[in-house]
Amino acid sequence: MLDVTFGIPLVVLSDVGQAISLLLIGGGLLWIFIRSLKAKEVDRRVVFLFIFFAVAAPILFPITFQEKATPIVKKLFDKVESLPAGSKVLIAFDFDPAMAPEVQPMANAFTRHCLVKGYKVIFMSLWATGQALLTQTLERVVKGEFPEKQEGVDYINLGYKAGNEGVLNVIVTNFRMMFPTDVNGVPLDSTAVFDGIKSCGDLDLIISVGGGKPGIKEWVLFVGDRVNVPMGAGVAAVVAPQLYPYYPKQLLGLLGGVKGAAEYESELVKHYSRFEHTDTPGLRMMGPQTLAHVVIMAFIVIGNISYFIGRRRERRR
Amino acid sequence: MTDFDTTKIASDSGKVVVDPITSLIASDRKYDNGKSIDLSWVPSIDDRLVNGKVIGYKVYRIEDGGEPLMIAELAPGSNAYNDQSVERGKLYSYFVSALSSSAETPSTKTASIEPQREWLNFKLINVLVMALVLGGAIIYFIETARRGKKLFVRKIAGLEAVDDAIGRATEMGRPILFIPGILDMDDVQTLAALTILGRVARVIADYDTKIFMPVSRSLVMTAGREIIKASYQAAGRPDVYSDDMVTYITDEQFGYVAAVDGVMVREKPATCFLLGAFFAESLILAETGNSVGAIQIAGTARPAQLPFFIAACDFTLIGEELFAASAYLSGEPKQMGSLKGQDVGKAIAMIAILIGVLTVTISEAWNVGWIQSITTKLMEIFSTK
Amino acid sequence: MKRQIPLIITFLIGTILIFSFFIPPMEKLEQTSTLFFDVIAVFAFFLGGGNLLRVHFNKLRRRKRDWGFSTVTLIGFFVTLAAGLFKIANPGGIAASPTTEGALLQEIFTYVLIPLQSTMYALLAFFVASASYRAFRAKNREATILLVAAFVILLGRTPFGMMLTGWMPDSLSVLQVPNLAIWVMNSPNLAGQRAIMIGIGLGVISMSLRLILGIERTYLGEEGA
Amino acid sequence: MRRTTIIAMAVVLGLFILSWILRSASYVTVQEHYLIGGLKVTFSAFLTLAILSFLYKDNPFYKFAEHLFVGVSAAFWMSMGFWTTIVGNLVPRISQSLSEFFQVPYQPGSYNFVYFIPVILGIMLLMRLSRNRGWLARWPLAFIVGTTAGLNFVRYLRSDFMEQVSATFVPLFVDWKGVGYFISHFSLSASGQFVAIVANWVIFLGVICGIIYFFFSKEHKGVFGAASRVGIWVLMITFGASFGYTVMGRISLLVGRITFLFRDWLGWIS
Repeated sequence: MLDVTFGIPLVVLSDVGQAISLLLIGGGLLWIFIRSLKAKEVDRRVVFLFIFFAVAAPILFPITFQEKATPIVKKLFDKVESLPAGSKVLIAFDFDPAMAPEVQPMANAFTRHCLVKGYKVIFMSLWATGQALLTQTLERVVKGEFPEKQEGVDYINLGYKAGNEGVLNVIVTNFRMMFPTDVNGVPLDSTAVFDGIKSCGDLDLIISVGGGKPGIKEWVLFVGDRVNVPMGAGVAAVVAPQLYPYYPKQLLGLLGGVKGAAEYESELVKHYSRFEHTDTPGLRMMGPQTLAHVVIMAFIVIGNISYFIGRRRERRR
Repeated sequence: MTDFDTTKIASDSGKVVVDPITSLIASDRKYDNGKSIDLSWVPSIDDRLVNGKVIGYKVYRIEDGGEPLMIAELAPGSNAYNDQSVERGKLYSYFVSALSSSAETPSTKTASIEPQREWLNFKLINVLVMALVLGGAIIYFIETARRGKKLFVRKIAGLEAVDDAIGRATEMGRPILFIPGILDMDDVQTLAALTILGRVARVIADYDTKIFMPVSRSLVMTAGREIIKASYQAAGRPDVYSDDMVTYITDEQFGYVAAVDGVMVREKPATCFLLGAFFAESLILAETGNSVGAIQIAGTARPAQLPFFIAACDFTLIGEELFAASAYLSGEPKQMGSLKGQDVGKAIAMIAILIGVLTVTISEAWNVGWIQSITTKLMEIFSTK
Repeated sequence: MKRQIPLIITFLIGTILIFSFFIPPMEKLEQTSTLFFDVIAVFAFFLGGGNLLRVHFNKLRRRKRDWGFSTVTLIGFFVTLAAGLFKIANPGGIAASPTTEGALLQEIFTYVLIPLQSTMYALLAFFVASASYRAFRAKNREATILLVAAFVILLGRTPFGMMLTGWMPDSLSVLQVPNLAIWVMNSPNLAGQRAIMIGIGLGVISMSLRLILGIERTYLGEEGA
Repeated sequence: MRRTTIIAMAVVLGLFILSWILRSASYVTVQEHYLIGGLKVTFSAFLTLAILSFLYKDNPFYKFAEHLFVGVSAAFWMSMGFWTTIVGNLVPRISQSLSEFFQVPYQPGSYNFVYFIPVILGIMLLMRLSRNRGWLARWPLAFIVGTTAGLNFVRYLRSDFMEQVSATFVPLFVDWKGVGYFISHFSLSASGQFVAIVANWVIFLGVICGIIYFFFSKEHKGVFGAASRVGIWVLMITFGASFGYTVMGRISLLVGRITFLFRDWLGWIS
């Protein structure tokens, strides 16, 4: 894609586009609000146009909102932030391509955070289809953004193992029995990452990213509850409510859906200037979501105003 | 057959030898079709979380005195296994060996056992009892009603509106659209919708209003045609009925919706019935129907779609009301009796919840033994896992 | 005879299946009957296809309104049917899945059905908005409760929820909108869902019983007895 | 009027042909001809816009998309049903030679003759197409209704009734350590004791009142009426909450479609 359109730098064009679209949406809502004060209803097509615009504009000119992390996200972020350098963190990619748009941004954000803090990261997956997505993250995030990090020294990819919770049941006492080598066939004993790690109990933090079974619940039941290792998680929005009961005792924190990803990303950008220009898909997807939610809420309010004014007028008559 | 030579493995020096598992018991899985055997044992004393030497277990099976066959590898800490690959009429015995990093220690063999099948699943006896209680209550009240006892049934808002809605369509000279959900005859909601169709079609035939029923399953089409035809016959005007009143569109969810939306904006029905099993299309249909100014009576038992109907339709039958509707509309004593029977179920549920919550609360806060046993009993009655 | 036999069939099948649930040796019956249904459903597809053809050929012949579009339906139908039944351009031949990558049926699926399906589905975003504007009005107490609950959840899903209430200390954190949203989902929402489910369970039980006993027989085109 | 419609349609079609040419020009792939690739994407975009145009009003483009959708999807499901069920499940059980023809593994069994039952019922169903044998279609209907009723009776009893009842046995005092502890540790923290206790009270009373709302055979008056009113309030919170919760998913669908238009078709974003 060109950096310049009609001689105008794209950054400027994007800012102008954002400004214009926000003005249009804001002005339009104001117009409808004034109409509603006169108890006039707007045509549903106008409503349609608004929602289309509220979704399309932030896709064309990415608008990001300042996300303030909710406690449930902030606690996990702070935990990752506060570990000493060289800590050992396991990140599990327990999801498939269908769930990936929602949860992979979280996995990437966790990965960035751990690598920038200089932790030793262990990647693995309980889902056969998760391994390909894990490879994507390794190529783009780990190798692409942190070329100085060495496989085996700073991070290791254990890949996928069949057996669902059975895998967890083994690694909770012994990693090497389930994973004699990493995904490339390198024995764990010869890697620096696994120096001093025998079982999950030797880790400093476990983060599971997923949304199905096996997933976070299995990690909590089979690992988190058995050995005393702090756990965090990122999950698809649909299953998030079922996992809230584990917070804050069994899960330090939880990222739910696109919004959770966006909150974590915004914390990351706030703390580390090096991520200012990295892609933040969570925040990016929150743009259309937030604008659309705002427009819908505005419509609820406006609809009620015109309803009440209309009713009062009728009463007067 | 050859036994595993335990002595040999054990005597090999330099190997880590662990203690065998003990108390291995093989027992037939109760209340099944004779297809599974349960094993349980006490893990090796070397199987510990800290400094444990056992790295896993292997389960071996001997079928009709033949060669041992390894059937499962288990993680350390395991103390049970369920073998589901057995057949009736054969004898099986088992042994389990504990694995160290370099050696394998087998246990003693179990006695031979043949999987048995049972004729009644006693684990589900509570479901059976509950089925008999509820079924009995329903049948009892149907019988009571049949003997002429008058039974009270409360108003159901959406159904009070049915006659008005049909009358309105007649006055306006516009058709009535009946959408029985998008699932097939194998869903009870579709059947409930069709029984309501039976009553609605009767009124429509009397009023001489046009009805159109696009469906997404051809079995539903077949049933819909039978029902409407019978209604017109009962109203004494079989000549007015035509098969075109009920049309199959397509099985594809959104293809069906696209076509029904088209029908709505082109035919501008005065009344839409949206009754049955609906998914994401609920709101698309309801909003389009609303935009052409139709009165809409909706009903579904799918909790996820109820909010959309409640928001966008004039009347909504919530959950159970959909099933009660046909009884209510018919006003027949037998049907009313079944509603009364349902209420017995609700009373049982409420009493059980009341007692359950009380005893759970008391035993959670103050730990009283006999109250705890009530909780356990109640859980046994209502829990089916 | 025409009316009795169907009722007997319903009664017999229904009772047998209820009992098979409790009797282990009958456990295969449930799977078998599901397979039976699947097979009948395929015949139903053919019945549906036959009816579809009849409707659209009728439209064409009688030059009814929009008859021209019926040709679109018919062409789409025959092309897809041929592509599917004869596995046209399927790289794997007769043994391969009908939707193997590269097969004509798969191409039709990707470039015709998917855009149609997902756009139809996406219309929901628009209708959610119009329903919010039109229908979420505080007309009475019930409607107001619905509206407030929806508003809290909506607000909790945007950054503004946290911006407005994030200042609250931990000792009041349940009042922070995102937490409140979670609480509403987990507590009153759960209670409502459960009450609906218990009701539905009983409704289905009694409906099934009426069908099996032949009290409810409208589906056969008869007034209830 | 008629003329303007035709002109408008021609203009739209012209634009799409233009877009096809432009799209093809920028189409890079080795697997297929660039004109075909361009056509596929342009046609998808055309169908997308045709459906969206329904939001404005009914129009010939929507009618085209709708009619195409109906024809294609009906045939699609027919062929999928044929291959997965008839060839996949039925043929291997009833005929060896057909199994060989379709290259599916034959599964002989002594009770396989029962699989002719659904075939016979299916043929009876097709009798619906005939004028005077139509009543035979009631047999398969009766069979399916019987199956549905039988299977659902126990299934719903178990999971929608009994399991839901036992899941409601919640303690009304969570982590109870006495009144003193409760008061001294009182807080409105989201993870605090008080909030958890209120949650359980709401679940308990909400379920009871909700059930009372569904009571049909007793007039909703007095205490019973009050409880039933609370019940409908709880249901309304449920509906409001599910509505609000679903919005995010619905918007995502639109994001997906608009991204397709902007990225795959127009190439405006990368």
